[in-house]
Parts: sequence; structure tokens; C-alpha cells
Amino acid sequence: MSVDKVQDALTNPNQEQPFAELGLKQDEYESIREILGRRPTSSELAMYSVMWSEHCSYKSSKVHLRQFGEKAPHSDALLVGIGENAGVVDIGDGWAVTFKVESHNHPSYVEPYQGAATGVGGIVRDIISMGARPVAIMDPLRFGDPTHPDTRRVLTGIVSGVGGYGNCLGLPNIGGEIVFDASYQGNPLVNALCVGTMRHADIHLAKATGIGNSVILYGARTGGDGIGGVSVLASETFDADGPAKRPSVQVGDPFMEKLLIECTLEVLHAGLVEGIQDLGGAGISCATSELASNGEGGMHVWLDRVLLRDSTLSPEEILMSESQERMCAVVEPKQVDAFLAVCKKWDIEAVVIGEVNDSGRLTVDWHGEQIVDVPPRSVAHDGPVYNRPLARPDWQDARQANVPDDLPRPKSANEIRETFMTMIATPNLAAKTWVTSQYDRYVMGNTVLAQPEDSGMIRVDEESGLGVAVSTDCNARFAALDPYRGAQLAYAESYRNVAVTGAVPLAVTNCLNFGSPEDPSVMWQFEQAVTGLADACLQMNTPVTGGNVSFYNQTGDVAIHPTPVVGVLGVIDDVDRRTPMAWAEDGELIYVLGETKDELAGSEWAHAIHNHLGGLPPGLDLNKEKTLAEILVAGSRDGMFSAAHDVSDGGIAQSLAEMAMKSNIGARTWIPDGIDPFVFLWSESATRAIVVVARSEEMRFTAMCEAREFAATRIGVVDSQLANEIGSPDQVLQIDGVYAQSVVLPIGELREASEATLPALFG
Amino acid sequence: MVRIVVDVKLKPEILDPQGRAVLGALGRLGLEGVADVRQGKQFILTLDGDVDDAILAQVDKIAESLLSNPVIEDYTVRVDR
Amino acid sequence: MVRIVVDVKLKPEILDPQGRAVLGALGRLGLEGVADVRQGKQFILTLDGDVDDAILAQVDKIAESLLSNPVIEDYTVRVDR
Amino acid sequence: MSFRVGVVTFPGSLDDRDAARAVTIAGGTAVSLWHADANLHSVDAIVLPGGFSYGDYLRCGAIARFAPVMEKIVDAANGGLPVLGICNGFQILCESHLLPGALTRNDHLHFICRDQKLKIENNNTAWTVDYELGQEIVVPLKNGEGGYVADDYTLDQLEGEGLVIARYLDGNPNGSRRDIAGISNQAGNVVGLMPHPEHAVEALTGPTTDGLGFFTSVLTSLVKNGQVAV
Ligand SMILES: Nc1ncnc2c1ncn2[C@@H]1O[C@H](COP(=O)(O)OP(=O)(O)O)[C@@H](O)[C@H]1O
Ligand SMILES: [Mg+2]
Repeated sequence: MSVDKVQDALTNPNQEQPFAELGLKQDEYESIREILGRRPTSSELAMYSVMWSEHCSYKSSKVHLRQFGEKAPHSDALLVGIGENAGVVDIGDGWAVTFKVESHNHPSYVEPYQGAATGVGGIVRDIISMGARPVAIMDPLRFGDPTHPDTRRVLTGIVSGVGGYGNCLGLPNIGGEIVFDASYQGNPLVNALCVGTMRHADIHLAKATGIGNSVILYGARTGGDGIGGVSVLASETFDADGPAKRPSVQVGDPFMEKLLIECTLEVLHAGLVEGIQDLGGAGISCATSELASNGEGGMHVWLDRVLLRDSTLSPEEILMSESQERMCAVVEPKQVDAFLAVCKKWDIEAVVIGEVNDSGRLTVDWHGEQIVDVPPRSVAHDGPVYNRPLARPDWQDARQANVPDDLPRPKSANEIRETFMTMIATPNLAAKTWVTSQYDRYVMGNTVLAQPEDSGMIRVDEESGLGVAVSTDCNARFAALDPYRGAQLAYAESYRNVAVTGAVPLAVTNCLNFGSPEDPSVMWQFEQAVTGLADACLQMNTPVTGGNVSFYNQTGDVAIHPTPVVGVLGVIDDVDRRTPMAWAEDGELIYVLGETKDELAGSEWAHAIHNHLGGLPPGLDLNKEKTLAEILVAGSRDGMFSAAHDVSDGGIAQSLAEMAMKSNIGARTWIPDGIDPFVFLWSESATRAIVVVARSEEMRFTAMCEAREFAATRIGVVDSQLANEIGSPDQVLQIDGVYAQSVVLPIGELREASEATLPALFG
Repeated sequence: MVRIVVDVKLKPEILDPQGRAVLGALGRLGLEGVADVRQGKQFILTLDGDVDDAILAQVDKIAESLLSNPVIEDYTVRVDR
Repeated sequence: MVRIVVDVKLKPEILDPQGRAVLGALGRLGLEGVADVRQGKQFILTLDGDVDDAILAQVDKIAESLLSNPVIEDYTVRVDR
Repeated sequence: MSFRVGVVTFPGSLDDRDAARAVTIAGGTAVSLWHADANLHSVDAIVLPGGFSYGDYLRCGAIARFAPVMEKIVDAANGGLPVLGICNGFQILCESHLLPGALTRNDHLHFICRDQKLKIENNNTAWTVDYELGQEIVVPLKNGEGGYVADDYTLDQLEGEGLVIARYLDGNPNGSRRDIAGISNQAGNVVGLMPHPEHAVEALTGPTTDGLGFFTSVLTSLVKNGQVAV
């Protein structure tokens, strides 16, 4: 095997290089030559090509993502902001929380099980690399048409992959999303979120500091995973028989990851680590260049020391391999033995592959010959930045003009009942139990709330009850109608879901799933969504702590709906005070907080019943959203609420049905005066929630809402006797005042309809 | 009664965590000299009648589409009389 | 390099839900006449040196105690040169 | 003094901290034991917790059975030390032949996590004395391979001798023969249970606190048997 050395690049300066096959543009290749003052070696070319890819360099999104920094609200809670593996927020009492959401969309379409599994694995390593113990995961998912034959392959594989990896890792799954829309047919979305907790003192950063310190690679061996493109280089450097076949799919090993978590936390707590970095996209190229670039500027690597799973790998391939379950640590020489001993205890292979120096260069040797000599910053941080053209799509006006006002609406009590039963069973609103029962939500013993609650809630401190709540949300149809407001609505929903449980929203992460950045329409959607989200975060005083961008989610010319998934994290002083979603006792009063308007554009009703997408999404007043959250949090703190539930997809009808099904206790409700029953039940106006108030608390509650000038309308009372009165063997949800009649819905019938949908499609 | 045996194994370049776990255990149990362990699946189909080429072709198609995942696995079909 | 293949299958009297699921799917895919499907596991051990009786005896013991569970499974060991 | 209950951590154990918490809430002292230890640190009872020991890629519990600590546990269990295996722990007890039978893939082929109703069928074991006979409890169940199987002779024998300690109610979640959720050995000191009582010890995080009885039972029976001086 011949290797392209730095010396060769000098003696043989004009050798042709396959930069285009590696995804580099002519001018990008030219600028590499300029940085180096010579042609790159094939190993250097491999590193630049992968580090300057869209995925690693954010070259199309960077100019827009800057807004998250520029518009960042001042927050004392922010300990580590954007730019690190994950952001870290202070939640008090010396505790810190880190959380981040990341996408694994494309691999999950090719091989759903392994794609989703390795997606979970990747985000978990980001969290460990901050020094935190991962404590929960969530999985916002999007699928194509539920009745399309390929959806079954994709969904069942992805769900088993998320479960298979997460369950084996011992992380409770506390929530997520499952949404179906034909726009995701060839582009399912697998976003995975991980939450980690730590003491302030345990925060670690990805930095190679301390001249003379050792760089240790530990975890799984390096194989030929995820190096599709670079085989162009490998095939050039190989002899006649050519390289062995490279795997097209990465396989996850959750057991190895579990050991990696325990081992990493042990070396961190023993104080053996100066800097740490996970290996994800771009593998060793990324880890070494980022560590060096963030540190004191120099590092030397002996690449032949890397332990291999496949001895035929070329140095270019080793640099780019994306083999899972690996980490990199910077360790003082005197601690290396202790570090290796901990690895041995956990049966993890580890090897010193490099050393920090003051050369200002990242140099790599292969069996004594230099194959890389680059300024690390130029690889890791100074990649190309594009200001891509953007343009409001020419169809946007027509779409917004296509309002849903003329769609036929139910006009009698009978039709309302029929619509009710259809809506609770429609795949997007139906119970997700068939999926979520494949996920362990109990492991670790700190899960206070999990699906189907509005947020997942985890107890952080067992003594004090300090905890965090997290929700992720995005109605992509709203973003398709108006990406700016759609992103804000996603934010508002997530913020509200956290507040509903009694937690105070504190920080934001996001996963921006879009089509091709080379399409000006998509770029416009992206810019609008980022601006909307950044503006909302500034106004609401919740900094964005990190996130991820996934572009190229499109089939041919057709992009997915813009899907800016927003995750909000909130803090609750004592999880014992949380507000669950199920009401509990007869006589409790059911209130709607907020105003219901005729807002059905982009709603689930328009989608499910009429397959309609047009008009303008619901209006949003963020100041009111803040007031609502204050009421929800204060009510929880003062013990006013026995239950609360957000109103969003499927409107008030859906929220009431979900509360009734969860509690299995009947209620008598009514349509308030002056509003059309259909609009009241299925409008998706923002900034609303249902709260359930003990009778003894009613005065205090209404006074609080009045003082804050926030609409609170009594719409019902919990009543388990109602079933008896009307001779129903089953508890019932009754809605009075529906065109002068009552609609009676036995809760068992609701549950059956809601729970039958997913098993019928995928079971 | 004829039996058709479909062996499914991971492609050689794909990581096999199961095989790796067994390999580790073998070492602890004192079996030396094992370089590699791979774990595969075997499906044994028992047929009422005899097997002809048409049936074998059908089984081959099913082995490819249902019993194995061509993205990560290889399979072989054989008749066992 | 020699390969030792250990096949492990569920005892006939033990219910095999995976085999049953495959059987159901075969019917839906139009393959008729399959009376039964059983799913088994296969371990392929690659050895550096050659295999002798002592090694085979050792593998047999490991097949019985580690690779299979005699309460529910049967196994066979064969050398594949 | 308080009773020392060992909780074993194998690589891949997941519910070890939950088991330790349950022991503590019940009033015992949790002592963590490491799979590579050949020493039981003079504990009075042992819990083998849930999880995926060594990844459980081969067969659940198959590799853990050969851990150094298991050799000691098998001897101690045969000598009367109370041992509770939960989920993966139950699988390990079967693989180690401390309990008969085996646990196989769920009949519906999915991992399942749900709140499960059980009926206590024997309150005479070291781990169930604090329950009423016939008591119905709800605790979480979560497993991919939880179907209990044994031949008919063994099943008849288990039932005949009252060694089935808990059965599933309201639907069998995994195809277990005769709805068996847990069994014990003849001496009543070794108990295996598929559902997770350690996840039902606090109202805040569990569906109930019904699981606590397993952990208080062992303390009660230790006192009764005079195995530990109070
Ligand atoms: N949509 C986004 N919003 C905020 N921060 C983002 C977003 N996308 C990426 N980032 C930040 O950019 C940095 C680099 O991202 P990435 O390369 O995905 O990190 P990693 O390799 O650690 O997963 C991270 O700090 C990440 O949080
Ligand atoms: Mg990272």
C-alpha cells in the first residue's frame, strides 16, 4: 500500500486529486491549496472534505444561525452556550443540565433500525462529553403517509431502533413526537434528544490543553463505517487487489455505549481528564482538529496506533471513519495509567494516539511518515461560509390565499359526534401507546412524568426534589404556511407544554429539518424559521443553547414541510408539585385558559378530514404566552390545579378526550356562550390550556387570572356519577350545548377508537 | 416432507456486536485461539410436498425480502432432504 | 484458519414465536405448502490454528453451557474447513 | 444494625441503582457488589437487578452466569441466602440453574413496558412474607424476553408445590406459560420475578408503591429466621 506523504505533496505538486468526488467545489479545493501553500495530501484532502461538508461545517446555515447568538437574551443560567457539544444551564443548588437534539434522518431511511439506534447513540455521546450523566431521551419522529406500504418498514424499524438502543443503554424515554404527513414519505425524520445532569464542577469542554498531554482514543475499534465517499481515495492508494468492501450502514452497539458512559463518568469524576470529545460525524478528523483548535493549537497523532476492526483500512479511511461508540480524551501523562486502568475495569480498549504540543499545527504520522500537517482551525472552524440565495417561494401567496373557510364543517350534534370519533382515531391524534410501550420509561427511577403527558419530567436531586421538564414540538404545516410564525408557534407550544406541568421554561434547543439549501425557496424558509425562533427566544428570555441542522430532506425537487423542531427545558423546584394531565375527583372544575378563535388553517381537522393545507397559521402573542405560563406555574406552585393539559393539535376536543381517557373519570362539559361548537372544539388557536381546579381554589384561581387580564372560561365539571344518571355502564364525557343538544361519549369507546389505530396499521 | 434451510448472516464488513460478546465470553471460559465469532440466523422451513425450482425461486425471493435485510445481511438457501 | 459452526435451535416442543411470525408472513407473501417454520441461531467460530479433538470437546462443552440453554434448546457442532 | 442487601452490578446492569434505592426505602443498607468480585462482603441477602448484562446479545443472562460473583452466589443461595432476581436477574437465576425453566422472547416479539397487575400466589418465601396471599398488586413490567417456559412436568411440579409466587392478571403480557410472573425454589430463599417491584416503591415515580413489599419481606424474614441479630 502506498501512502501519500506530505513530502510527496511537495515533490509531486500537480498530481490530480478527486476533490469533486469528495464533495468539494473547485474554489474550496483552491482555498485548501492556499491554506497549505501546496496541494493537500490525500489524507488532508479526506479531512477537509469531510469537515467542510454541510453536515460538519454548517456552511449554508451558519450565517443565519448567528442570530441565536446575536439575539441571545441575557441569562445568568447559561453556563455553556452554542458552539460546544451541547449547551449547559444552571438549575440551582449546584446542579447543571445539558440537553441537545440531533437528527439522523438520512441513515434512518436506508436502514431504519440501525439509523435510529445510532442516532440515539450519537446524541448520548454529545451529552457525556460535557461531563454529564445522561438521564433521559426523547424522540421526535416524522413519517410519510401511514397507509403507504413503505411507512410500515420505516416506522417499525425506527421505533425498534430507538427502543433497542435506548432500553439497552438504560435511559428512560420520556417523550417525543410521532407525526404522519405524505411530505416525509422518502424522508422520515429521526430527531433524538438527550438530557444530562451534573454538578457545576463536573462540566468538561472539548479542548486539548496542556503541552505534552496525551490524547487517548477509547471505546469501540475503528472500522470502515460511514466512509462512502473516501473510498475514491482509498482505491487510488491501494494495490491491484483493491480495498476490502466498506459497510454501507453503521451498526450500533448499545452495550459498548453503556460501558462508555460508566467508564467516562468514572474517569471524569476521578479527575483524570483535561479535555474530552465524542466521535461522531467525521470521526478522528473532527475530534482531533476540534480538540486542537479549541486548545493551545497543536497536536501530533500517530495514526497507526489506532486499534482497527478491519486491518485493510487506509489512513484516509481511518481519519474519516464514523464507527460508533468511540471517545477521545486529553489526559496528563502522569494520569494515563490510571485512565487506562479504569478502561480496563470496564473492559474497554484504549490507546494513546497523540500528544498536545505548541506547534500550532495538527500533524499526523503513519508508520513514521508524515501524512498530515495542517492548521487545525482551518479544518475545524474556518470552513467555507455560504450566503446562499433565498427567495420567497412563488407558491407561498397562493397557499396562504387558499383559506379553509369553505371546507364543509359538522353542523349538527350527530355530525359533531361523528367528527369527534374520527378525529381521536386519526393517526396523528390517536394514542401512541403501541409505540411508547416499546420504550422503557421507568429505568433510573427518576421519571416523574412521561408520555402521554405534555412534558417529560425527571427528578434531578432526590433530596430536594429539584427537577427538569422537557418538551419538543413542531407543527410543520404551520411552518409550511408561514415559516416565521410556524417556528414561533412550535416554540410557543413547547414552552407551554413545559409550563403546563409546573416547570419554569429556561432554555431552548432545536433541530432544523429542511429541504435542499441550494433551493432558494428552502433557504428562505430556513431563514424565516431561524429568525422567528431567535426573535421568540429573545422576547421570552430563553437562550438557544445548541441544536442541529439537517438539510437535503427532499425527494427530487420536493422538499419536506419545513420542520423546525423546538425543545424547551424548564425547571421545577420540587417535582412533587408537578401538575399531571389527568383529573382526579368529582366536583373539580374544568376551565379553558385563553381565547378560541376561528383558526383552522393548518389544523389537524383540515388535514385529516379534508387533506387541506392553506391559509395563515393561528395568530400568536408571545406576551400572552408568557402570562399563560406564569399562571400555569403559579397555579402549580400554589396547589390550585389537580390537572392541566395543553391545547394544540386537535383543539379542545382532543385535550378533553385525552384527559378523560387518562383519568377514566367522567365529566360534564359545555360549549361556552357565543362560540360555534365546531370552532370551539377543533380550532387550534395558540396560547390555550385546560386546567382543572378544586372547588375550594376557584376564587383564588379566577382572581389570579383577572389580575393578569387573562381569559379563563369555565367549561365543565368532573363527574363520575354522570354515567349512572344516564344509565351508561361506562364513564362518559358529555358535551352540552352542541346545537342545543348533548353529545355523550363513553370513555371506553373513545379509548378503544384511539388505541386501535396504530396497532391496526403497524401491529 | 422436505426442509429448506435459509442461513442469514451479517455481511463480513458489518459490525457484529453479538459475535463480539460471545468472543469475549469464550476468552473468559478458557477457549483460546478463536480469532473471530459471527452470529447468524437460521430459518428452517418444513414443506408438505416436494420442492421444485419454482418454489425454490419463491423462497429465494422471500429470503431476500423478508428473512434477510440485504443492506446488512447475506443469505444462502439450501434444501435438506 | 478453520471454522467451527454451532447451530442452536429451540427444542421442538418449545413455542417459537419468531418462526410463527415468519410462517404467517409466508402465507401473506403467497408461499403455500409450508407446514412449519423454526428460527435458530448459528455461531461461526474462526480459529487461528487447526482443530483437534481436545478443542472440539471444549467447544462442545461451551456450546452446551454457553451458546445454548439445554432447557429449551438443542445444538450441533460441526467443523467447516 | 441494619440488614445489608447486596445489589450486583454486571456490565450492562441498568436497574441496580433502582434496586439499591428500594432496599434503602425499605429500611435496609444497600451494598453494591461487582460482577468480578469473588466476595459477597458478608451481605444478608442479594438482589440481581434488571438490565442487559453483557449486552444480552447471546441469550439473556447467559454470559452473566459465568461471572465470578455468580459462583459465590450460587453456593450462598444453596446455603439459604435470600436471593431475588428481577427481570434480567430472573434470567440469570434460570441460566444458573438456581431456578428451573427459562425465559424466552415475548410471543408478540416486541419489548413491552407497561403497568402490570399481578396476584401474589405464595407469601411464604423470603421475598413475599409481607404480602397477603392472593393480594393483587400493580408494578411496572418491561422486557423483551419475559415468556416463562418449562416442560409440563416442571410446571406441574412448580404449581403442585406452590412455587409459583406471582401470576399475571388482566392479560398475559408475554406468553408466559400458565401466566407465571415469578417463581421460587423449594426452600423459598431464591425468587425470580419478571416484573419490576423496585420501580414501584415511591408514589412519585412508580404507578403504585406495591413493590416495596418484596424488599421489606426479606428484612422481615431475616429477623424471623434469626439470621441477623437486630
Ligand atoms: N439549529 C441550531 N441551533 C443552535 N445551535 C446549533 C444549531 N445547529 C448546530 N448548532 C450548534 O453548532 C455546534 C456544532 O454542531 P455539531 O457539529 O452538530 O456538533 P456535534 O458534532 O457536537 O454534534 C453545536 O454547538 C451545536 O449545538
Ligand atoms: Mg459532539
